[in-house]
Amino acid sequence: MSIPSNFGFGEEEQTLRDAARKFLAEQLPTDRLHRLVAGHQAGSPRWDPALWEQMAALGWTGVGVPERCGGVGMPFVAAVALAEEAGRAALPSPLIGTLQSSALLAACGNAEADAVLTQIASGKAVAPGITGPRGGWRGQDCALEVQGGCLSGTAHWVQDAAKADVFLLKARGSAGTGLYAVQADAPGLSLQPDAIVDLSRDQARLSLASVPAVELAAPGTADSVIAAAEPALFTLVSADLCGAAEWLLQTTVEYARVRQQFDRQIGFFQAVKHPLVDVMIAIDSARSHLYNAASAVDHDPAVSLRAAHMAKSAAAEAARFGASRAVQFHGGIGFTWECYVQVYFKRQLHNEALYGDAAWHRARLAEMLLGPVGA
Amino acid sequence: MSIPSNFGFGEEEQTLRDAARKFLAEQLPTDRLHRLVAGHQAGSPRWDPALWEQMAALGWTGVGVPERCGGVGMPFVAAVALAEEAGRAALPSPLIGTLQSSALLAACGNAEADAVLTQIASGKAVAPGITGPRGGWRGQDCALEVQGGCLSGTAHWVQDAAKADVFLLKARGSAGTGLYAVQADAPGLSLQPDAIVDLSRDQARLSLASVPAVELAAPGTADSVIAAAEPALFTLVSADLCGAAEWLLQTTVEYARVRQQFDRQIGFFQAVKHPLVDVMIAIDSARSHLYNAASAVDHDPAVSLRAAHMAKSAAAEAARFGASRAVQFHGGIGFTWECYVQVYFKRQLHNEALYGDAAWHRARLAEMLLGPVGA
Amino acid sequence: MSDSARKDSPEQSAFREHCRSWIAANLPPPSPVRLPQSALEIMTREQLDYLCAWQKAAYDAGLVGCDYPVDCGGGGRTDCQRVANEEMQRSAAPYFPNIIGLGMAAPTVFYHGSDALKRQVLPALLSGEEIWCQGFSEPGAGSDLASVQTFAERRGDRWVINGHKVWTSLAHFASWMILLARTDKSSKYDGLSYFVVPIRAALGKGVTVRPLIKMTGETGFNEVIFEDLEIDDALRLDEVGKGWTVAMTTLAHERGAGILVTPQSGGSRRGDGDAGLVSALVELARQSWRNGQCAADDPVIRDRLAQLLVREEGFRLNLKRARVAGLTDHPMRLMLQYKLLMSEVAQEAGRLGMDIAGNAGSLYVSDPAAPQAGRWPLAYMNSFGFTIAAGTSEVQRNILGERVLGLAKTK
Amino acid sequence: MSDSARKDSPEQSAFREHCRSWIAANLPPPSPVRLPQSALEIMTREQLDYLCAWQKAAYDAGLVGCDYPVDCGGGGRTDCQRVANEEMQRSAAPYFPNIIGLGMAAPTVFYHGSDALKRQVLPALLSGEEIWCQGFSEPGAGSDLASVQTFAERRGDRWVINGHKVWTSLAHFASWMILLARTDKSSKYDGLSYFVVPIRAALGKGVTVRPLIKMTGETGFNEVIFEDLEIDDALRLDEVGKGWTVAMTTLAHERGAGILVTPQSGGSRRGDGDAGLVSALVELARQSWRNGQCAADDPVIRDRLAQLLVREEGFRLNLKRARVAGLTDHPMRLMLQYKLLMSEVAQEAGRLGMDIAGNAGSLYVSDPAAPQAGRWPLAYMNSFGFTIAAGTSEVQRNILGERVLGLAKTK
Repeated sequence: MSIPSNFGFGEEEQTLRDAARKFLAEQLPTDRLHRLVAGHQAGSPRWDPALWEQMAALGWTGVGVPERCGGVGMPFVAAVALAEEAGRAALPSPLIGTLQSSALLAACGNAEADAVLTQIASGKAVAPGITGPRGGWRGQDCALEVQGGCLSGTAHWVQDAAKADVFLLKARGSAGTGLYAVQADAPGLSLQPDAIVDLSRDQARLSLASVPAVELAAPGTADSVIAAAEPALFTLVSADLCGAAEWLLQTTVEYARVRQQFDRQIGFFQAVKHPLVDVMIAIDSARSHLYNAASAVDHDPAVSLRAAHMAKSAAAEAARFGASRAVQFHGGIGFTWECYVQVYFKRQLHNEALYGDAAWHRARLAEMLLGPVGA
Repeated sequence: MSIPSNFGFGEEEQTLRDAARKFLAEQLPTDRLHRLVAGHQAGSPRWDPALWEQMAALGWTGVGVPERCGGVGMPFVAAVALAEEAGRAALPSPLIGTLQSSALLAACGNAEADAVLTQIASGKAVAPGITGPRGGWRGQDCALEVQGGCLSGTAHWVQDAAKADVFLLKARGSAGTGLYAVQADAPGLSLQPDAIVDLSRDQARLSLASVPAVELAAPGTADSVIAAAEPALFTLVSADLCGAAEWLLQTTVEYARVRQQFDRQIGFFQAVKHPLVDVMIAIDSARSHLYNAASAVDHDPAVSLRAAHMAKSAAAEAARFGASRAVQFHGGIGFTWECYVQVYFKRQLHNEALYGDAAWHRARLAEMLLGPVGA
Repeated sequence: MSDSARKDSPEQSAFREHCRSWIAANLPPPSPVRLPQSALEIMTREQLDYLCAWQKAAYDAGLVGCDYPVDCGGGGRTDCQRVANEEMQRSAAPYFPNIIGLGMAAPTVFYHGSDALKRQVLPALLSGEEIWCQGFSEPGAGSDLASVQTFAERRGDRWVINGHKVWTSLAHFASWMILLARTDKSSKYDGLSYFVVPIRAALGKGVTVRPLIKMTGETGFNEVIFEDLEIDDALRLDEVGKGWTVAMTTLAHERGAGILVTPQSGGSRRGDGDAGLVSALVELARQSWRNGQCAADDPVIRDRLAQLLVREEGFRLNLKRARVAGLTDHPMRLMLQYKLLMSEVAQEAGRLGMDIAGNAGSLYVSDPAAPQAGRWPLAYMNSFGFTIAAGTSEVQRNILGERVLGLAKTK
Repeated sequence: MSDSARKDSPEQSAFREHCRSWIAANLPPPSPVRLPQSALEIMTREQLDYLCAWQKAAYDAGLVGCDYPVDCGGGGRTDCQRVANEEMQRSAAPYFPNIIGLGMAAPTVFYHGSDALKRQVLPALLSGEEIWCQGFSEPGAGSDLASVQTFAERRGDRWVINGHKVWTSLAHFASWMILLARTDKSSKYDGLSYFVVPIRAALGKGVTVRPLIKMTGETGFNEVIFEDLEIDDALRLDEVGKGWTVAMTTLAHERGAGILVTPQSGGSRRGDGDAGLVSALVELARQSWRNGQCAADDPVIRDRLAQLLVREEGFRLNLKRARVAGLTDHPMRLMLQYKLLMSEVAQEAGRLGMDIAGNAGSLYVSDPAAPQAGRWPLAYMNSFGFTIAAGTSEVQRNILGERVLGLAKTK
């Protein structure tokens, strides 16, 4: 198998992407986004469930769900294109988690997983909760236990937990860790929201006391399921970062063309111009890696993990650099709550660390190149 | 003990430093240096032994040698000031190695070492050869053996070997490694010069076949002697780097004030101006660390290793950055053999790696901060 | 005898003894409310009251304004502020709240104000009884400060002020503002004049102060709007049209390159200052897990911590070296780097703190599980205040390239 | 079927078959002499002869200049050069020596030269029988190319040329030069005209070529001095005063942003090209010891190798993405990055190679113990040729900021 020369991004994918971009530009222009997430109404939900229903109706949730489960059955590169648009819009929604869940469920490959995929295709939001208290998603870093088909303990760092209908949780049994589906409204399950910097998402710790669960992967098999889904997990976060980084670049370039100091547009000054060029270069490399990784998931799984490590490390660096220059070059106004830049800036702080920051992914690449230290 | 507020750099040290700067500017202006090392006369020695004799006569070799051995007995900060001037002049000479040797000999602290110190005070050049084939200077990384008071094997990476009168060599005996003095003209010793990039020094591998040696540190004690001298070894190389980096900065600034493109001095452009400012900042941090480390050797040995690690890592980064910007901003001419910049550029390539590059010194600092990995 | 004491003059030596014994006996109790990272972020009256009480006590003991003349409320001493600062920074004392007054307004008034004005405003400034703020930046005048449009129109011996200042830290507590205003629209640099304005007295009567919210969610700075505010000509500093020259005195002191030593307390030994950055991060790394691995074992984190250590200590050693004539080449070379280095070290430290903490890095101040009380995301965001305000890092590099290296002026 | 073949037109498909079978049967033997890292560093006649023989053979087989018209010596095909390049780069073939001719002179002559001139010069250019060089830079005209002072004075239908060109790669082997010269001193950009000059025929008769020695100790580029050289007006490209426009065509192709595809051979599979950088460095790291530790175990080296991998592969993937309309925003955005990225990746690779090798890193090409034959210090030094020549990295960033991002022009 090999990656096609257009990364598998054909006419259908382009149509979907363009429609998504237009939809989000119309439905969630940045001023509306800012009011929604930074408007400071006490107790406001900071996202728009009605918009989510529209997105579900457009088939976004099930874009990668096989047709046998009622989904659209498009290649993974289409899901990545949607995630990139979500990043460009700093969209508060459970979309990324739901697309990640589709990848995990596809890796389970059984009737129970197909049932959840069918829920996704019908518009349900599913959030993965596979990261342990120490930030790892493989091995024994896990604070949930399974006994008699019920889960007890805590799940950490669950993204967009308050928006989810179903959770995919890793839990430890006597034979190792397995993967389970739990309904968000199941008795015995409660959410402790984390107070995070990012305004455009929510994060929570889940407490479970004997909550009934559906087994998706038997004890001892969670790691292999997660390993199979890792390239997709990483690539979807990379897409969010790439879309956001491009928004940050374009918004800052626009400001640098308008803002005058010393009787010149500030973009005249190489101290502004050259870093913005470097941001563009970083984004372009990240985007090229992004489509390559997405296409590898579709067409060449053997190289997809390596491609995804490259994509996440490039995207995290591009977004980090782009976000910091966006605030700096907006000057005093960029440092205020009212400036839209802050919403994107904070979302990237969160995205960067999610499923491993740039340095962690590079450490994995170094192992692929050189073997482990001391080898 | 604590480091004085003027780093122990008083009037005498300043007088010595200023005299050295003047002497080298007069005796080895850059055009003469370039002819000397880059003039391409076949078989030319690429250094000026007569100049070295003058320097010895001025007391530079014995600046830190105790008065009981005929030296000047100044504090280490004076030796560092001389090394910085040597770096500023890209001086081809065995001075740095001889000053390093003084530190090693002082750490030996016995009559045999004092005898070599007396030779130094009288103007002899001494080169350390303690680095093993794998680039380490502690432990078992050593290809020389001692037997019956004679050394056999090879010594690697000996700096300015062709200029030295005496070598200080590490050799392995049955009880561990010891330190030995060997005369450069001893029978059984031969030099294989390395072809190195740097034009302003020489480097060689020494082959020894039963060469008579004077024991300076008994087998099993070389590591502790070297450990005691490490802060001085690192700091002297840092001084060379700092002096050179300042020359590179000033030379490039001068060019940026003169060279016109687009009807402006190129220093007008922030793409030139700001990196030069960053070079200056890097140099200033490195110089502050340098004097602190030098003064720590004199006044607070307990913190001197940490200070020296900081000094070498800061100096290596400053010189690396300064040298690369010097070539880049000199443009086409900076890339030619005839441009003086190349001599300094190449010397820094060599200095950076000598006794550990910046990353290696930072790894040691990280161990001081955090303990070893896995601690 | 401490190293800094070694070269004291007899006056300094006696004064140092006084400072030490007074501080030992009069260190304030810990703050009953959580204090922000610097005086510029004071948000509540409780925070202010606690800090003002400390400044007043230190002033009354002669530790603030030691080198100002007695008739300006000072101590009339010679080069003793440095001594007081050393002793206060050695202690666990808090910082002073009147940071803009002490650091910028006082030296500016001292060098450019009339004798009457100095006697009028400096005593309550030094004691902290009257807080000061700075009215320089405007929506259209940031890096290009000389383009300020706030206009002061002369009417006899009065001036009528209209305009809009922004990023005015402490304005919500301030009695006075140092104001750079345009008095002539036909000339950019020569059309500026400099005033001190009693804004608190004029609240609601020509002056409106509105808080601006920072990206951190904190307030701390403000916009200040002038509508036909009248002030007396006696509040002008230096001549009409010399405002830019006066502002340069202010900015030189702000950048740490001024002649007068700013009274400073708190800092290096308190754990909140720069000296605490690396040790706090080391502590954090030992406690933090990233991707299932202890952050202290992560090689890239280790390298960045060592880099930060080298930068931070280099910065501190620069300040020491700047006072050794034989080891500096250009009189301003080190001091003009101060603000740039401080702000960029703070930015890297904040960023590194978030990276060390991994998933927990973006837990914010209101989350009880946030590592080190959410200090690092807060510090990272606030660091952009430092790299933007008071001359952006880009402007600082211009200044260094032009004034120290002698390169052609960019603008 | 290979991926690149998937979308071939019928003509391309048949041509691809031809290329494959011809290459398989006609790959030249390994060079009897060591070849430099690129054609710009050809130093000896032996190197040149070997490479010219390959270019001539490939030309005779129709693999060079496929898309040029038949009467210009081309193959008269449509979009087939890309196919030939893909097949040649897949093979172990060497590169072409006439790199300036193929990449810059040919498209410039094709778009701006008279039909007679095209027929005169292009066949021997494409076959490699006549080597070309580029006469743009001068001692006073580097980044500011439009300030060239070499003057061409009109005398009837002849021009008399006087001036001094520098950094002229391949001039010591070249038959022809593309020359940017001033024809009017009263106008900067509109005072330039563009010529092709038969320099080899004029050696000693108005043209002097002198080698310049690079910091590496290698020659490879030259200075070329014109003293009253007369050439015919028929050798002019486009109109008098349009030289800057013509030069833009040359530079667009040099930067990889031109319309015509440059014939290219060698590269990715040979181990000397970019693709080989990371794997060569990995190999080096496994063999190298730094401070007593294997370089492959050094965490900072590991991180930098991974960074280089990401940059290098990102660069390569950019080239692929640039051809997918739906995944690019601005037509020039990716292609205009080409030169900047290539040169900076090469610089970091050279530097990293030296760092990996530790003490052995500065052993140079003539030392038999130098790791990988001293490749890395040589590559590091030569990389400054890339970041300086053909528009410095600083100029490249201006171009990207202005043409792609639409920011105000700096100069």
